[in-house]
Amino acid sequence: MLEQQLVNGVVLGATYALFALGFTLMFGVMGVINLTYGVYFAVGAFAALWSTQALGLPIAAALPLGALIAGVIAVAIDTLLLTRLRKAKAPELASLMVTLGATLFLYAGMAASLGTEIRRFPAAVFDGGAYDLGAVRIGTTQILIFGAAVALVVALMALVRGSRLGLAIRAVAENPDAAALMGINGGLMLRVVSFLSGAIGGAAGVLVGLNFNAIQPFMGEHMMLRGFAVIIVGGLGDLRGALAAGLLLGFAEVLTAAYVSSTFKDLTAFALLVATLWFRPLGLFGRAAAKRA
Amino acid sequence: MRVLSKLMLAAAMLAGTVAGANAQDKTPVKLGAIEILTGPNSRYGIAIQRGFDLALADINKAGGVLGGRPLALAYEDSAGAKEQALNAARKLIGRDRVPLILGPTLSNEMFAAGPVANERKVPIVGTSTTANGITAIGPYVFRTAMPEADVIPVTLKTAQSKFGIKRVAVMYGNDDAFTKSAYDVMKATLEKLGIQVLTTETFGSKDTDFSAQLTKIKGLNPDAIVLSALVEAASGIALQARQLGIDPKVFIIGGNGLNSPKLGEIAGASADGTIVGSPWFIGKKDPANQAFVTAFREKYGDSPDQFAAQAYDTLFIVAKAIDAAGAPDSEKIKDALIKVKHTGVMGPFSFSESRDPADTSGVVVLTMKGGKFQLLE
Amino acid sequence: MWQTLDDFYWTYQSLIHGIGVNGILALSIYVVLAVGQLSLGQAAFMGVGAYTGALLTVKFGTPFAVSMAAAAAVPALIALVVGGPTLRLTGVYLAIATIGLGEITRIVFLNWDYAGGALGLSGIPEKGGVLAIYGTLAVVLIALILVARSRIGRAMEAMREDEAAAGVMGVNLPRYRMTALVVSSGLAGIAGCLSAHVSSFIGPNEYGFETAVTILSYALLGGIGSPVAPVLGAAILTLLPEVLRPLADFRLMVNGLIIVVAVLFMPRGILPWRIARTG
Amino acid sequence: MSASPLLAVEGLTRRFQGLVAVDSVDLAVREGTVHGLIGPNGAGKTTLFNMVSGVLAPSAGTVRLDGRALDGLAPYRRTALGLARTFQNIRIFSEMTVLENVMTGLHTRLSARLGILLRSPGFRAEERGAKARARDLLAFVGLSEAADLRAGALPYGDQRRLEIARALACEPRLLLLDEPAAGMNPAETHALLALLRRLRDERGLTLLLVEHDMPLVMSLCDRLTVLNFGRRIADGTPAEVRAHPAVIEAYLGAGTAQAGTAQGHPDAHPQGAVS
Repeated sequence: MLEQQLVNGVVLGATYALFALGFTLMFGVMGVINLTYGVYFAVGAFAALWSTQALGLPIAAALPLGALIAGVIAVAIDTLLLTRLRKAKAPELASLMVTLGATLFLYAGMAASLGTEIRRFPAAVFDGGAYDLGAVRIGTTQILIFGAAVALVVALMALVRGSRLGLAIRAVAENPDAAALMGINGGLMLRVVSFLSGAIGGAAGVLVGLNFNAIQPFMGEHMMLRGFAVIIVGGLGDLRGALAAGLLLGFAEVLTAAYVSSTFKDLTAFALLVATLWFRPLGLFGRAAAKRA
Repeated sequence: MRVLSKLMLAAAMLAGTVAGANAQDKTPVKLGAIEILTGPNSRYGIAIQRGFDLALADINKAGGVLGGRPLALAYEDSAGAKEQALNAARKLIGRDRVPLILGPTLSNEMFAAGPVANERKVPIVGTSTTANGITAIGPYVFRTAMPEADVIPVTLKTAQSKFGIKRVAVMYGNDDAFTKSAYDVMKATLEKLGIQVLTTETFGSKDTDFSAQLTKIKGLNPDAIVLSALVEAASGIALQARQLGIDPKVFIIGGNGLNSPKLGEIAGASADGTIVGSPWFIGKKDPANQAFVTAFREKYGDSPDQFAAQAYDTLFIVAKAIDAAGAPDSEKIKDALIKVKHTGVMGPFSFSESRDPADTSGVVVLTMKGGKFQLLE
Repeated sequence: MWQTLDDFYWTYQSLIHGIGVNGILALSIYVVLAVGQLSLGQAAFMGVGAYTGALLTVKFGTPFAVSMAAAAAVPALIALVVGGPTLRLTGVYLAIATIGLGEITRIVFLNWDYAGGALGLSGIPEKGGVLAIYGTLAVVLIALILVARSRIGRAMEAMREDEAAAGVMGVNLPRYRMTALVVSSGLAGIAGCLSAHVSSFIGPNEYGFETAVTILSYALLGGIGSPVAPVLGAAILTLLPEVLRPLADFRLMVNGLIIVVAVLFMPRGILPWRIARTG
Repeated sequence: MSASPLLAVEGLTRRFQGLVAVDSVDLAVREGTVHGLIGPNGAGKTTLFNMVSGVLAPSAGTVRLDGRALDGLAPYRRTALGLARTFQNIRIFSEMTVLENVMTGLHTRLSARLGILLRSPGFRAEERGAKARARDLLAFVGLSEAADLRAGALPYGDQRRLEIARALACEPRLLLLDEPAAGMNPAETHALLALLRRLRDERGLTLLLVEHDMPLVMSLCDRLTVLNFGRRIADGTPAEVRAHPAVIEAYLGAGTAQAGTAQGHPDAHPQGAVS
């Protein structure tokens, strides 16, 4: 049973990591906690659902399409809401609040137009088979989620650390004014990052929707609370930290439910969050650059 | 002769005035209804609204109430928030002066709005409030919703006698008043029936991952899983249970939250074998029910659920009480309600002393086959 | 005539209570925002106050004044303990820490059977009422106005505008931050206690993240130039759902839109008038 | 002049992620003098200021004010001990009035607590006194007329003077000025020069200033310290420093090789980074 619980933990952790990845990237570069992130999660899932139902696309096409649409919407929202505040060098709280308002608006809009009933991908879209390995049972969607999380972290790390684009993004993250002096198009970089984060959020929504069969407009709202815990535990802006913290949280939740009590499962995330803020406020790897008094 | 004719004339005139009064007074009798019409829980409120509206059309087609006055409903949206339910109740009573209120949708909202209606001696009739203690708020608080305490024992007894279950695992959503209060009933009933509870697991109503709890349950080899959940979580649990390799013979015994066609739509074959108790079943063969289902589908292009059915019956019950009261007067309606007997789409109905449904003979036990509920044979 | 007035008052009683209670909540978030910090834990503090007060009244029959005092003290104490590490934190860290605190509080109430668990606590006797609510609001409002017009008010505004510069001016930043959080949680607790005693029922899910956001939007809409502004914001946002009833589903969208527009185009709120900072 | 310096900086060092912004700098400012700190962009002058005023913690080294070590003291404690500063990019409280800005500087000198809520005579007397002192300071810097204007609405040069008045309200013994003449036109610079002289001569204040305006520095300062790439490269009277070969080298070289943006602004951007 322990082996099965460990598998459960890995898969749950991978969904958290996947979700938190875009969230932490967005924060790392923009310096803004963008609450609309939860919306992209649902947008991705709904877009993919629509494309499988209305266009009859296979999941291999619906997944990137969902990510693409979520990414584009993320860019649009960022441009619409935050450009103005960035230009005015408004305090970070103003950005937080404006994304808060936008989130309420978007959730309500989605609920009004799409309804609040849960939906799932047509069973034919993805063969949710499972493999038995001894006492352990692993579903194909679970393998997909774990693989996607690892692949995305590796790809993002390679992009951020090892490419010219990544260098420019990091420069903008460190100091937008200095980056502008060096001839980097800061606005473009921010749009690139918005797109990437939105697309990751959207892809996470598709995969989580596929695995848990619970697509509805508010699906990101619940995830955001876990997302906060993961990005703090991992260190704000730390991609590798988000992966590690996501997995840690997944394991912690599953093992708590399995061996302590499922009543405390929901408490785990926030206990980890508070413990991190007490003892390792810069996150697991302690490298996040952040303003502290 | 003249005397006689005079008398006859007088009688005719008298009759005329009486009849005339009835014929002329066509002012609608307006009742209030507080339901969740917007927000995440609006699907409940909207189902109820459709049930009411269908009944309203039927009642008014048949001549309304009080000898020809049409019945009307003033809807107020609570959006699922108790403050708004409270404001709506005050508005309906204080400004619109309705003699009776239908709703609100959720038990929590009733706990806020009920005391206000009771204070003003306006009867308030919940059609979907199943939690314990609703009618204990006061003598003006009624409900037509079958409380879980009446339905769940029937379900569990049937499961025991039909399938001989001895050892079960229990799962319930612990952050929701509805699923928690159903769990309380389950726990008490299981104890009474002598069924062994191997483990009790909880989850949050918005959770999507139940693998940890289900893996634990799988290791304990129960005969069945007793589950109190809303349909979203229930669908996820059914799917993941099968995904984790829990034997399909280990079926789910659900509370009222699982009693929704949505369960089959989402969980498909994984939910097969699930049994639930219900105050109503869409496939009941009696003509009244068949007519209701057909009319509902015609009007809304969608199948009714139990909430719509309960709302449909409730409006007829209330209309009968108004007729019996003889006037749209709160006090008289309250006294009449307790005596109403009605046989509707849910079966025979009357109120108990405590203003709860008295008759549980309408409770049916359903089982899911091929993603659809049918009567358990 | 009196009957009509009386009926009018009765009809809108909950709304009148709501405006007062939300006004106090708006002041509680104002105190934090005024020193340039953000708390999303006000709902949790409100919940702790509501439960503390209601439990004392229901289970121990304590006088209302005692319930109120405890409802202020317990959240303030929690803020003091939790504030220890979190107040070394500022900005987004504090905001996220308070979200975590809020969730922990919710989960504790959900699983605390003595306090009714998920079913909540019903049958809370009606106490205090409109007099206590508006009395408290008036006292708190006047106190905050007086504070604003003093060296403390100047220090608070200085912190909000430029924390480092305020520190260099000799403002003890950690202490001001801590005091602001403690006072604000006490106020939220009082508001929770007052509202519990006029609504007869409280449940653990009423004090979640959404409520915290709603409380924040009061101050956002009103502005924080003076303590009067957030109270006005609270009044508007409390009335809004009633006024917008005909908009049905779009109501929530309008709510969100108002926040966006307020922040983008009215960064100082709808009442930009600022209070003088001299006594 | 007293024997021991008012401000003594010993071996002060600050590293930012492997980059040394200030490298074991020694500095001594004598009471009653104007001490200049100069050097090319990115030499570490502002970082040094931030460490002296307590806004930034040093990686190594000590700061002493009148012999007392300030290590680990928060900015507000240093203010109480007699340290005040202005900022490179003006940081007045722009939403407040000019008078309120100066009164904020008086914070540590006021003590009203409960009296605030009771509006006690003691509190009102204290506020009156504070207002009077603030007006005096505004008169001193020549901003009397502007007392009730919104500070953010002042012209640039006046904002600089307001910042100085606000710092003076802290009643410092040592005033740190970070590029006070930056962005000023010649007339404004001239007035500033006169003001700073009066601070020293009339008020006996000790000044440590970072400045790029060489004529101003040369005519005002009693002593100069030169930093380049975080190290002290020269120290002495203006005449001595002007002739120092390393200084000439640094200033000529600075034109071609920008030290870039490596300088760590603690106040630049409150955001994180991706890694």
